[in-house]
Formats: sequence, C-alpha cells, structure tokens
Amino acid sequence: MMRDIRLLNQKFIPGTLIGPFTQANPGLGGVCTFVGEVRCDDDVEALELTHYEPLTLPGMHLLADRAFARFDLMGLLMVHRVGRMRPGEPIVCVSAAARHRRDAIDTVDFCMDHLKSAAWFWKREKRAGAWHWIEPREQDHADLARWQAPVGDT
Amino acid sequence: MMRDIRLLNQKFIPGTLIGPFTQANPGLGGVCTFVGEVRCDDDVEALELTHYEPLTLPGMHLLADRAFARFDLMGLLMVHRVGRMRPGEPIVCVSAAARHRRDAIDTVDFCMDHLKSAAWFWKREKRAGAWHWIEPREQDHADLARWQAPVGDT
Amino acid sequence: MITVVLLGKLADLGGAPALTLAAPLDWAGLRAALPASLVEALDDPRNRVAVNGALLADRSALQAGDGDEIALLPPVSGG
Amino acid sequence: MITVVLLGKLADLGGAPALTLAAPLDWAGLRAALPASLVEALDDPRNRVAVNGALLADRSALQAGDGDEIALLPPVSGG
Repeated sequence: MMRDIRLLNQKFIPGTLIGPFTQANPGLGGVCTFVGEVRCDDDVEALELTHYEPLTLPGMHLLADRAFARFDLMGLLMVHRVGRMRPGEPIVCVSAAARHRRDAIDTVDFCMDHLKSAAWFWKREKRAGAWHWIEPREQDHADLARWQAPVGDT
Repeated sequence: MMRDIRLLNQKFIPGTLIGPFTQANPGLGGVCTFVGEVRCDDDVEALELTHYEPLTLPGMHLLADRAFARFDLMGLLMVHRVGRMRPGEPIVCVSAAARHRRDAIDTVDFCMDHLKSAAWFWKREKRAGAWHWIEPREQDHADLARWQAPVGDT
Repeated sequence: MITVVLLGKLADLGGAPALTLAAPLDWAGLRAALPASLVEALDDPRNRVAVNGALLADRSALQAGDGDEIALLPPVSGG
Repeated sequence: MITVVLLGKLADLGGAPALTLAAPLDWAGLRAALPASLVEALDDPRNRVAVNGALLADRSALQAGDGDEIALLPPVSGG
C-alpha cells in the first residue's frame, strides 16, 4: 500500500510524482488524479497559502485515514503547496489508485472537497499590489456536505 | 479549447499525453485525469478489445460533445486502446481541464461511465489459453443511470 | 454483394468476423441467408443492427443493396 | 512565556503573525492581554482556539502555562 502525504513549500511538477506513484501500485485497475493550479483570474498577481504546522499535516493524514477506511484503495498520494505561488503554478495534487474506477474517482473527489473546505489552510491573493484574504466559498461547504451521510459515515 | 479524441491500436504512455494536454490549457483551475489499466486479475493472460469503426470513434466524439455541453470545460482528452493488451497496460485515459474542479472531476466521471457501458467496445479475456467474452456488468449500468436526469439532460 | 460484420461473441457464433451475402437483402432475406447459429441472436432485441454505420430503430425495416455493410452488434461490454 | 499564533486575517488584525504574552493565562486573562483589535475576533465562535495543536471544544476552559502555544484559527479558506 502506497501512501504519500506531503506539504511542500516549493514549486513542484505533478508529473514527477504521479509517474512513480502509478508504478508503485502494480496490478491496479485505475488511477484518478486531480491537479489544481493557481487560476489566472483577472488581476491576481500572486497567491499565498498559510498553514499551521501542528494541525495541517496531521489533518491531511487523518483525511487519508478516512479515505482508506471509506474506499477500496491501493494507494493515495496527497501533496499540497504552502507559501507564495504565481498563477499557473500547481497548488494541490491528489492521486488515488484502486482496483475499480469508482473508488479511485470518488477518493479524489472526497479528498479535494475536504482539502478545499475542511483543511487548515488560509489563502490570500495579491491584486493590484495589495493582499486580500479569501473567505470560504458557499459552494465548497455544499460540496463537503455531499459526504456527510446520516448514518455510518466513517 | 483543446479537444483530443483518439482510438489507439498500440500501447501508449498516459504521461506523454497528459503533460502536453495540461500545457495546452493555460489558465485552468484544475485537471482531472483517469487512467484505466488491464487489471492483474488471477489468471488473465491477455485482453482484447474489439471496436466497430463506423460507430466507435463517432460515438466517442458524440460523448465529447455532450461533455462540453454539460460541463464548463476548457479541454478534453479521451484516448482508448483497441486490440490485444496484457495486464498492466493502459486501456483508457480521460483528462479534463476546467476552471473549477467540480467540472473537471465530473467530466471524467461522466466520460468513464459512458465509455464503460455505452461505447461500442466488446471485450474478451484470455484465461488458461482460452478466450472468454465479457458480459456487461450491472454496476456499469447503474453508474450510467446516475447521469440520466429526468428533465433537461443534454 | 453485402458484407455482414459480426461483432463480439456473434463472430464466434457465426464462425467468422464477417460474412458475404448476395444483394439485395431485406429482414426476412437476411434471416434466411445467415447460418442457423445466428438466427436466434438476430431475433434478440439486445443485439442491435446497423446498416452502413447507422443503427436501425426498426430492424424489420432493413433494406440493404449491393456494397452495403450490415453490422450485428451485441451488448457492449465496456472499455 | 506563552506564544499566541495568529492565523489568516487574524495576523493582520493583531499586527503580527505571533505575539508573546506572560504565563499563565486562562480565557479571561487572554482576553485582557490581547490587543483590543483581536478581542472581538476572540469572541467569534467561528474562530477556533487550539493549545499546543489541540483544538479546544470549550474555549472558556483554556489554561495555558509557560512554554505553551495558543493558536487563533479563523475559518479556513481552502487549499
């Protein structure tokens, strides 16, 4: 079982992680991968992600534990940038290997929804030379609620 | 808008398609990719996918049209193998680039469900030297039904 | 001549991936000309019929002439 | 000494990413010792409080001694 959970404070190239991850899970049925990049929105010059060491990485490990408990997984890669980034740079890469595609796709969906609205990150954007904190999005909370089954949720 | 729909009758390396595809969609928010491989099941020695030229590739283009109509997409890559494959070889690669992760992930989910149960492929496996045709799986039909909204389905 | 393409396990039933039949053919003519091993499959509504790459909504309306290609398509088993 | 770490926009409100206060501190002591600009944020239940990396279920029960780290965590804005 391959499990690779990381916070990175430097630019990374998703392809260099995904190739070895796929190779490390022989016999799989499928691999689903999501890579999020800093969007080239209008006037955004830079983005900064702050984390809190004692909570952020342990929180990602807990999320990985929940994914392994909930889905039939062979491997999980979850890498998140912190620090300052420019438009076009990767922020996050989640890759799940499983025997069946539904587990691989749902795991990526599940992890991304949680990273987006329940992980310990704070984001601010630089526009016209000034930094602005980003507030949580309603849509992110709605996405997260999809995973909260009334009974038996792991 | 990047759109790359292909049937391949030779082994392919998904990484060589995904890298250029991502590069071709600057400004995106996220890319979701699914790669399916021939599973290393018990005693499967080989797998053969048959297609019917006048229906299979046009059907994949129609599926791409529906994905572009249904989701807010920047680009779509859909590559499918035909012919004989061995365990561990990639069969299918679907990659979707979008401004928002939900569109990217849902597009991959949508395309995979349709490729698995509504695309013109016939599959047989070689076990202990003999070929066996694979019947459609109930689960695949259930997966497909998720996309059939009662009203307004495109 | 008319080519009849047999997909998936219908190729096994027919003993070949394609057969050649004399033109023209309507539905009754096709049923009469195909090997007995295929007639049951021909009547199974889960198996679709296409002429020159166009699926027939009503297979009994089949009309094929010289140079046409008829395809017999069993349920797909997924990519 | 007690370190108070201010995350996200609370760092702007507090004027620094971290403050140092004299130990020990309970909830009333923390409210009294922090800059006025932070007291309103401190009372907002959407902002969470952690001591040494453990979130407090009941912030009014806060007890921090010498060497402890208090974190004030506004709502996360997503990765």
